[in-house]
Amino acid sequence: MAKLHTYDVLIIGAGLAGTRAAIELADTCSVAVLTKVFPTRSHSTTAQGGIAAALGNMEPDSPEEHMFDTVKGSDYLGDQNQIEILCNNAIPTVYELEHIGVPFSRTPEGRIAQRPFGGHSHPRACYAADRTGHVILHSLFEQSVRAKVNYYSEFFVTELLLNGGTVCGAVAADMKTGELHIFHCTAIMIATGGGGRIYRITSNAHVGTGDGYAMAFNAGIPLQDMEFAQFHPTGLYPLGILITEGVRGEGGILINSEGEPFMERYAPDMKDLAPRDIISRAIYDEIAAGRGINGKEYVYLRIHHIGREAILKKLPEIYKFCMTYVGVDCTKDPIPVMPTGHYMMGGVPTDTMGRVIADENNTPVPGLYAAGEAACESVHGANRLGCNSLVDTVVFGRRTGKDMREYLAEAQRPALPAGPEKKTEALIKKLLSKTDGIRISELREKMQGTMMENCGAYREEKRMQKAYDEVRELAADYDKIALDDKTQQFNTELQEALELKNMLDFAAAVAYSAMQRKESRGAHSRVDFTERDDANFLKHTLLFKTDKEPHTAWRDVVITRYQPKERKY
Amino acid sequence: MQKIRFRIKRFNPAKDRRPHFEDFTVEAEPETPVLDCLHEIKWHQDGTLAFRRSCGHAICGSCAMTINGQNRLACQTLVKNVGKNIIVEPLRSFPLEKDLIVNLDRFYERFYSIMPYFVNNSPPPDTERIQWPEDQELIDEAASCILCASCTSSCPSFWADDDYIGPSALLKAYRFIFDTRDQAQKERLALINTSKGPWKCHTIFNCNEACPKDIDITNAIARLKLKLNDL
Amino acid sequence: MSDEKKQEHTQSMWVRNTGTGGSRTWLFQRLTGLFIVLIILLHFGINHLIGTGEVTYDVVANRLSNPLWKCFDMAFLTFALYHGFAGVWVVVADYVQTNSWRLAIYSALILSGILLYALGTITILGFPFK
Amino acid sequence: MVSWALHRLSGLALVAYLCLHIFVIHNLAYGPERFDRVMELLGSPAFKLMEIGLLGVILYHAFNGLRVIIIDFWGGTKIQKQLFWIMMVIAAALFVAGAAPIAGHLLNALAH
Repeated sequence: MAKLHTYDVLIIGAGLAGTRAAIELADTCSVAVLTKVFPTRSHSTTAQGGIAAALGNMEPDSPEEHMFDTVKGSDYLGDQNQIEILCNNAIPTVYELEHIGVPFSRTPEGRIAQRPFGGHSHPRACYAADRTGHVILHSLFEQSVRAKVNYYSEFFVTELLLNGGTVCGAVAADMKTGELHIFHCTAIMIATGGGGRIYRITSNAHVGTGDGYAMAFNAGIPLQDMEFAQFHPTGLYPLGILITEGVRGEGGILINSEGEPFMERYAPDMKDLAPRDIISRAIYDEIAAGRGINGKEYVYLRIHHIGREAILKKLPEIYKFCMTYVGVDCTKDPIPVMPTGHYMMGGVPTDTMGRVIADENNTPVPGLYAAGEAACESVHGANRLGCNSLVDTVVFGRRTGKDMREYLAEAQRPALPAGPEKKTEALIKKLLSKTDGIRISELREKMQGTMMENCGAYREEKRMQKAYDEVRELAADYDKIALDDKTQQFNTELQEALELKNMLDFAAAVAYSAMQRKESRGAHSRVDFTERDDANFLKHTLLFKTDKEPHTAWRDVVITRYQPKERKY
Repeated sequence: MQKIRFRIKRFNPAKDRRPHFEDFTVEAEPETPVLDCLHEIKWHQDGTLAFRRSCGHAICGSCAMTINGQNRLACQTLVKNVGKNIIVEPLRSFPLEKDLIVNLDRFYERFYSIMPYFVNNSPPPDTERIQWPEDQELIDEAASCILCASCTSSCPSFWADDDYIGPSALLKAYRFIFDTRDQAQKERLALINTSKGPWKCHTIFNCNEACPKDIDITNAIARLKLKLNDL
Repeated sequence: MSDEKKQEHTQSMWVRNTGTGGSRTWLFQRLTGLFIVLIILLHFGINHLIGTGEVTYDVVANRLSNPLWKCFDMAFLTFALYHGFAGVWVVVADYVQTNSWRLAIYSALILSGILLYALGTITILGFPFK
Repeated sequence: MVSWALHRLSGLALVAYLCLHIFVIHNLAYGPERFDRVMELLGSPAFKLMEIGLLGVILYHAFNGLRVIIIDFWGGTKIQKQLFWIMMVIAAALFVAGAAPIAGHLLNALAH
């Protein structure tokens, strides 16, 4: 019999968005934060370069310029009302983070230091060396300890529970004991982060398996703009570990095998600080043209000209990565880099207060919220600018918390459906009972391979179809997997199996959404439709799960201030 | 590619009464991280192998374990750093849960015990609080701690007495006590000034040698000792 | 925390709260250490480099009849005994985690410390013995 | 860690020696004959050899202790290993200087 817990609010995920919302709620209602890893192990901690806010500490800057840069960066697909909220709230949010102790690097005047970042017209990335996400997550986690937030660490949520379209709880497995727990609650926040692990080469943590996407999708919630998967231009070759854009922010230059700083050709104005989609494609183009280093699939990132001292002070982690993983002393030699799967712009669609919406008419799902990479408030549109995601998580994490509090004042806790844990119980029982079958790694590797080859940075119809078909086949093969580990305590193999199921579910959604969008926009770049098509596709894709093919609907883009224009850098 | 021999300490609470070693062979490049080798074993040889991991590049602090006798992050340790015969064990001095997973409750309790959060109750200014770069640098290194527990697990004082607050939590205390913006210095100093506090640090340096982020933990504890003596 | 654990917790409170003593103990250990190094170098230098290294009743008697030497030796005795016993105290605090054992050892330490100090003091200050 | 372990062990040995030393010197209270008899015993080659050992233990404990004090008060954690060897070189020099006369006495005593 599963254990029952009752709370006002359930937050799934303890990264920046979840933790921030938890702090907002802790003093007024009962909150449980469920996380499959200890909170500080969340993927937010890996963010390196900075958090965007137009503080203007280095040169004059304004939220309006931040907004314009973000709209342009999103290839005009971002909802401008949301982007305005983001950019206006960015400044108080960063100050608030500073007030709760985040140890930002400082200017000689003692203010928060800022560095240039891709697609931003001013130095806007507030940073703490190259571990910005790490210090912010730790500071927020520490404040949540102060606020006495209840954490359920190493709990894996398998299912959202809805009662007549209203949220009422979730089922989770305690990985330590293998027991199932039912959480009965009034409101739920999905803050599970992204799912870059569907790609073979990714900067994402092993935990980045898009559990939230699958959870919502399977509960009948649509996924929005899933076709937009960002590839970060500078992953360390060959592992894909992220080399922050901050390297280029501090003056780093990309060069090809001929020693040419090639970004001058692709983005004459912003060069190496152009948005990520453009640079990633440029690197792929250089490699395709045979100008990869030694004919291989990487280019060089040169940083040694800014001097050893500056590198050690501002980019200490990067220096260490390069030394550890590829034996390159980046104070002397160039760093080998290649694009790496990085960020899902799409996700669970939400409105301005983080409420999850159920359809193209913006009807909210009562009690369901989402924020961070798991959500698609659509501040990033078709392409996210660097250091906008950190600010996104904290701004919308807080707004979500605020709105949940208001929701709780009026909402009733709906009854749980009968036998809520049965489905999960049956799934786990089936997984544990099979003795002969294929390994999970086999399916996972095939999925990661096909997604990388056929649904990566450059796309075309038949390859996407191939990716979709293959993922669907793999999903059908899921029934054939057998686990070595049949025990209850810390069955990490079982957890991987559940994660694989989630990934297969939403990887198909990524490929399917991508096929629907017959244009090139932002990170979604098609060789068969090379132009942006505002007449037909200036709108968000909404994908619904059905018994057969997913159902696609379209949602209007909110345009308030900036009309779409050609995107040049 | 070369053959790497792994001896891994195994313990399954559902089956075993005590831990034992099991051998595996993995094909790996010299540059392959040990974590990837463990994945190779888990994914292709024996799915029952249990260990924690998350980010894969030395910032989340999940995969701290004892590799060839030293506490390291599996993701940051390459095969060429540790040779062709690799012995992997769970972190010592914490209760064993399963294989390479240990129970870190004790470790986190110590962390919670030192008021591990920033306190400044005076009304904040409209912008940031001013902090000079040299003041920020005082805590910069300490703030890069990833709570991997390598240091605490390597400390002989902690081996002997796990009531000891331990290097990790003391480093966290240092991070706040030496933050020029924090106002709870006195309370925090009082919390650590017990017989289980920094006086249990005997300048052994195991923590510094174990720290995967190269943090000078011993120095932080020494500064705390001086501070507690008003020196 | 379970009741059983709570009980265990209170039981070990004494163990928790006695031990390395705190900031002053730490500081004194370092200061006395420094003094002892100086004294011991002097002691060694005088006995073995300047002196013949032979220790006979006459040599010692000659020295201990000098009040300055008496002071020197008293300082040596005090610092060395303190430093040594404080050191043992810390070692015990590290390795002995049961109440009864710790109580016994600490009592023994205090007792033998006082005895030794008395004995040493009698030797130095009581000389010449009449 | 080795430096610390040796420091502890040498410290414990020195406490034991100190206790013994206080007892032995207390023989002064029993008059010259008894004291000199005890001292003669302690002047035997075996004890002289032990005295050289004692000197080594004292010097190790003293100079590693000084290293700890330097680290505690003035930093130097980053060069603690170098500091250890510097201290050991000084201790070794003093050991030679201190052990030579004792060894000399010892050889003299053995020659006679």
